[in-house]
Amino acid sequence: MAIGWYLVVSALIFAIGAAGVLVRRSPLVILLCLELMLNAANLALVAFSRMWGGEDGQVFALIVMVVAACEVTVGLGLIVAMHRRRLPIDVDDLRELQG
Amino acid sequence: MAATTFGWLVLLCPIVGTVIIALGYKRLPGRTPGWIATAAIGLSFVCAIVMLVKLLDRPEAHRQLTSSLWNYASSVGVDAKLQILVDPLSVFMVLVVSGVSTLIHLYSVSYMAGDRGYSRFFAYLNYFVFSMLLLLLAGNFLLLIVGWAFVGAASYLLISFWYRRTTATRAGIKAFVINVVGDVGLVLGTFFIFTHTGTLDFLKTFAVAPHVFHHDSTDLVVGCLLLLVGAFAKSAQIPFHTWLPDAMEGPTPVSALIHAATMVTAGVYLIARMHPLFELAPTAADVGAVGGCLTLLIAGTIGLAVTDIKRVIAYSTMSQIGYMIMGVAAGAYSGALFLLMAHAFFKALLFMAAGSLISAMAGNQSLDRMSGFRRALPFTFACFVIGGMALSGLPPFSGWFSKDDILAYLNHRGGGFEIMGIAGYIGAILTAIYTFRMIFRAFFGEPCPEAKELEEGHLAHAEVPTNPQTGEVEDTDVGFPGPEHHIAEREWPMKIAMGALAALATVGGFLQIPGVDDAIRRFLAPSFATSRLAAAAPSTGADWIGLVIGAAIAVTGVAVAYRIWVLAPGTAAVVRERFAPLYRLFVNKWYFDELIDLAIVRPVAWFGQVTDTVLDRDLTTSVTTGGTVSVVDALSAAVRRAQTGFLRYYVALMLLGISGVVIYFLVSS
Amino acid sequence: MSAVLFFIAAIGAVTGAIGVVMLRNQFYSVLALVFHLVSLAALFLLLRAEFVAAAQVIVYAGAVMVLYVFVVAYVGGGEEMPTRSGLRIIGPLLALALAVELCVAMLGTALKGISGKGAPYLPGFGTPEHIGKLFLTKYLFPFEVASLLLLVAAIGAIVLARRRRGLDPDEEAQARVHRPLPAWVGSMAEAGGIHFEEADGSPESEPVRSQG
Amino acid sequence: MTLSILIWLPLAIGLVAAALPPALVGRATAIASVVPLGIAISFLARFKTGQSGLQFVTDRTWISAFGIHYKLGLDGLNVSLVVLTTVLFTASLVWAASREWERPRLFYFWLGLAQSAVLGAFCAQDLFLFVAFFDLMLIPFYFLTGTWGTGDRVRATTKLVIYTLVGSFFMLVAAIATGVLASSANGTNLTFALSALQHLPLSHTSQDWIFLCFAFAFLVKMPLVPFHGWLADAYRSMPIPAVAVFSGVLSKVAAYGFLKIVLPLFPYAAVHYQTLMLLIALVSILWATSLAFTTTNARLVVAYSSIAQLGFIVLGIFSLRPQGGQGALLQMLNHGLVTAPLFFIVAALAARSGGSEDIREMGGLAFRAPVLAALFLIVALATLAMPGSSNFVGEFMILLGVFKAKLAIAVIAFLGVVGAAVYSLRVYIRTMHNPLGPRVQSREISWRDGLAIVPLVVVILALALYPQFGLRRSEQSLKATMAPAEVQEGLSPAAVAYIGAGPTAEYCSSPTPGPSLRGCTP
Repeated sequence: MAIGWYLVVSALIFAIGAAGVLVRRSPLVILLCLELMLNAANLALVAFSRMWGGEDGQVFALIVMVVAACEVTVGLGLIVAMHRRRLPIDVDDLRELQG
Repeated sequence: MAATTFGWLVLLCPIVGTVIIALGYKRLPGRTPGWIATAAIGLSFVCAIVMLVKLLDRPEAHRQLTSSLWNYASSVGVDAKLQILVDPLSVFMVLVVSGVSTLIHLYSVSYMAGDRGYSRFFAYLNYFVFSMLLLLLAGNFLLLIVGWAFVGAASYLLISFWYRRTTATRAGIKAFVINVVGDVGLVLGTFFIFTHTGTLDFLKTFAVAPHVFHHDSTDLVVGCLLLLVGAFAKSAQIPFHTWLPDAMEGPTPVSALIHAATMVTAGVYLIARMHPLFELAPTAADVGAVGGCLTLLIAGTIGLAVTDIKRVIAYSTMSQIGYMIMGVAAGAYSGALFLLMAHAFFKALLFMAAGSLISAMAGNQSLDRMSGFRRALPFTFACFVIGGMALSGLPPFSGWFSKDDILAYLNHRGGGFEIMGIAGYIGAILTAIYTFRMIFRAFFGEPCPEAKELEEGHLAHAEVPTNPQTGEVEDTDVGFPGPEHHIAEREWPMKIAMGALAALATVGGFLQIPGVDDAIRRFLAPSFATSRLAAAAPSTGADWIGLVIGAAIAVTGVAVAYRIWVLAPGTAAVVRERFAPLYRLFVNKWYFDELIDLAIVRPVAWFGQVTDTVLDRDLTTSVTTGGTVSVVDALSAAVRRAQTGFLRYYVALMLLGISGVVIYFLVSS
Repeated sequence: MSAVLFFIAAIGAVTGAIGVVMLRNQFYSVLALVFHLVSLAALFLLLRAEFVAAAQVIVYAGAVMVLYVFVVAYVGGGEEMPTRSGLRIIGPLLALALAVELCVAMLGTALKGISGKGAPYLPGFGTPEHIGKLFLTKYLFPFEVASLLLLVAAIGAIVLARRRRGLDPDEEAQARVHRPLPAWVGSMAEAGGIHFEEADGSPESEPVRSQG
Repeated sequence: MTLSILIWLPLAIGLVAAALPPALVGRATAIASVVPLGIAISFLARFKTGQSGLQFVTDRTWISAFGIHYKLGLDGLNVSLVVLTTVLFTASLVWAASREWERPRLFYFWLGLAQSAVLGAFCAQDLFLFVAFFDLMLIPFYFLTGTWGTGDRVRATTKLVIYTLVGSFFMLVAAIATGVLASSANGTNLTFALSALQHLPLSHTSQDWIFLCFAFAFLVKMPLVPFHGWLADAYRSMPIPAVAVFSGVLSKVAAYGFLKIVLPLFPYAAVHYQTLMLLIALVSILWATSLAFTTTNARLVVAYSSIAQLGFIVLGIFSLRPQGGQGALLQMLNHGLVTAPLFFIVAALAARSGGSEDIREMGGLAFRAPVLAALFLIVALATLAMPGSSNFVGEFMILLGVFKAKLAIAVIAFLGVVGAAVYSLRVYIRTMHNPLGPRVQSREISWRDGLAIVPLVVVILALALYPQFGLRRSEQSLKATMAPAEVQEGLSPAAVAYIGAGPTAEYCSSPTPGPSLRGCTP
């Protein structure tokens, strides 16, 4: 299969993830959608790595995974903390950054 | 050691005294500060005598010495060093100042003994003497201005010495501000001269001046007029005189030292020092002479009307300095400086005697309350009479020789100066009348209760101390009027000081008897060697004619006073009724205070108010600053509105941005 | 064969992704993501990235997703309210636009390699050995930084989710609202926002207390 | 020992002290601040008088793409100001250390940052570096005022920060324009080094607008009328140590900027706008003086007197005569030295009159506090530039310069001298003298406060005896910095020599600098 197809899939997944971030209100699902977008990027990285025959892209993909894992940990920690404090778990209700 | 070394020592002694007293204010017991201060000034006087001897050792042509310690401000064309000038003029003045100061310090040791601010008083007083000596010894314009301002500051501090009195603090600030006006005149005058001569050094300036200024050139005349502003402000000449009567709020020794004997004569010294410039700018000199002449007349008339004994003497000081200024501006340098010396003696004496009198009255200064102190205070009475006779110019006291020397010179010079001479004689009559008015009212007649008590050996004390000006109850925390007060009859330091001054006032005139010794003129001659006017002195015969006329006038004045206040005591009231408007003019001091208030103080206050409210609060704060801030505020509010706090909006905006960037690249490729 | 596998995996990945976004129940969303991740791992394998694929399955689909499941279970994945705002329509449109743009970009690209099957395959490409060597030689620094990041994240998560002892949730919420700082401390926002001294009428104290 | 150490040491001290227990931070910082003071004095001691060039230069490329250098150096203009900065910061820290502050670590950290920024601004020899430090100065004061201020501190801080930032914005634009225009017009590489820019003349029109931008920024910072709207609120709100250094040195940075940057780089515009600047300065003097007459807040009197003093300084600078410039430099030193103790004294007065800074509630304080009264008197007399103080020498030379340039303006400016006497003494009398105020408790100054005030007063007295201290080192640098404007004005043919010589050339110092200013060819 041509590399271009992989990239198309990556673009589609990225767009779907982005749409998810836009329409969903639960921070948990938004985190999931972020995962989608990160994975789309990973796919593109790996595809390019295949294209050039270098393994650097894969290394990058792995590091992206590490970052994603960290993000998940902290994000989920936040959600748990919010739940403990009985704050609404809804991004539209969390508006303290309002100017 | 050279004469200049002693010049520096003359300056060093009083400042060391100040520092010792100031730092030891907590530890020095009893009258120690007073003795330290007196010793410091006494040492200074001794050094001054040594300086004189050293100077006299030198040939006449080499009696102008300078010495500098270090560069004071010497950069980009300004060449001020810490430099003193020792010449006969400054030595003469230093001797007078340090000598009289020593005696007045001695007097104060007792007079101020009951005051809680004893240390402070002597620290200030020593500082004043230092400043005055600095003024006299200064070798360039900058140091002269420094000394000039220092004496002003010392005068301020001592006028408001009893600082809980609002009248005292008000008088202090008034004196200071008018003196600052004088400083400004001096500085501006210096600028006018400096821009042409390019040097601040006195001797260099005088050497260069004839080459860079042509006769009566505008800049020089303006410069000299501005110097005159300085001189007039310091010497309380019209129209800068209003501070001097108010300055009598200070303790009496201060009035004697600063506001009679030394500081107020600085203007005379200034004109004498600057005589090469004034002789090049005769217009300015003439203005000075006229100013002095007006002052001596106006002050004399006011002296006739006021009843506060210290203020009468103050107006008399103004009037006498008027004589000096008139003389020194017209060219009678030695006469004016001679009067300066004699005046220092007899005016200090008068103030001291008045101080003794005021102490006997428990702080009251009104002539209306005093009478018949002749028997109660015999020593004070004797001193007062000697001082009064010297002031009135009765022969053979010092005032007679000196004042009439000036008037003889004026008449000799002729022209407009002759009119001034005649005005001087009118002033002399007034002087004799108001002087003996004081003597007759305070010492003659029926003894007042305080005098009676004193005759029985009790010194009067006020039950509740009140401010004689306003009648407010005094705050005695700061020492005034103190738990005790002292009169000359019971305190030997006061007695010695007054006795010495009385002797000097009596014999001081013999220093310069026309045709006999002429000591002062000959001593000062090197300082005025280049002067055209000093050389044109009247002949000995003319001098003696002037002296005889002066004596006659003084005797007439005394006789008039005797007629009015002793022979027919009601006369004064009758005269007052007859010339009511004139009397009101005199007693209100020719309305100078009111005029200044109307012309300067109120407009300034009004301007301040307007600046504060309209210009500052409305215009600047709200329009310029407020405007800028609100523009920024509005912009930031617009940006802030975009910050909705909805996370997903931010994401949407981000995506929009990414799409935009991608489109841009797609289109551009 | 690879084309078939690719289509199966690609359709699986896209379907999983759509599932994550569309499913109402958060628990199902997580499961959809697991499905998506596994499909993606297959795509990685097709791209000869063995190690990445393995890590994807083990670390991602295995460990991380378990964490998600726990949290969903703890928080109680209730139904969320549908979005009312215009983003419900604009959001997908924006995403679509982005996808189209990206596809257009790929179609119009000048990169030749995109239409090819990639570089010739060398034995050992994408094996753990190669990747490990890269990590310990060329990418040692990013590797160490990534480790540090993981550590920090782990500690951060513990701190965030820790139960504060002594404070009942209610009490804590109360304290958060009703404990304004004194007037002279705190940031400007606090000073601007809370004017408690006016509220209870106590005079504002002097900030600087002289000792002398 | 390079200048970098001097500049960054205060920040380092602030950071290190933050690790200490809160109770010790203040004292530790105050003691440690003696080190930068000592370093600054050692620079002063090693400074070679009689040269106009830079000394102790540090020059590294910072951002090579834009030709921006990290270039520091001392010359006659800034050497004494650097010492002044360290002196005032040490005094302020000593004063602050005897008091308790909320969040002391942050407080002292911000003060340390402020000192670093001010020192950097004084030492910077690269236009861009100067702008960076100039803006950095604002940040600590934003927090110092906002967090530890009194009264309506939020409003005051907002006003201060926004207004001065707008000024800084103009300066940034002007600075970039200077570098870009100068190098493109002369076909050289982009550079911001002041020494290089001096030899790249700008066209008259660009000089004009760039001058106005710089002038706006500096006048806001000083501030002068009519840009002083932020001053009253900010000075009233700032904590005392902050306001002491703000008024003492930050305003001087702006005045120094005029001398260091504006006059040599934009000589045409300086001459073109000379009258305007003189008038602004003159109006400031009169305006601030009359405000100081009427206000009853002791701290505001000091604040307004600062405006008037800065008016004099600008007057001296824009007289475009060396006398005026020398006077202005000396006056910067003097004003810094008097204004800081004045603020400390105002705080002491307020502590003795029930916390109020209103002079109507004070009075009669001198009785049990003779030392405090004496210190106040000395400082007040120095403030009103009584002859005998170094301030007087400064004012004398400023007015002499203006007198030579514009006689009428000098004559009117003298009103400010008289006014200064009135308002200074008014405050002194109404606090120290007069009948006792209602809530006044007269007590002697504490030795801790004395530790901050007395050394400053000693320095004031020492300078009064030897004002040449402030004039000696700066003479050659000042002549060099004034020379372009003088030539522009067609005044002094001798000044041409200063321009002809390169920036590194040494100028022989004439032993007797008379009015005939002899330039010497290298």
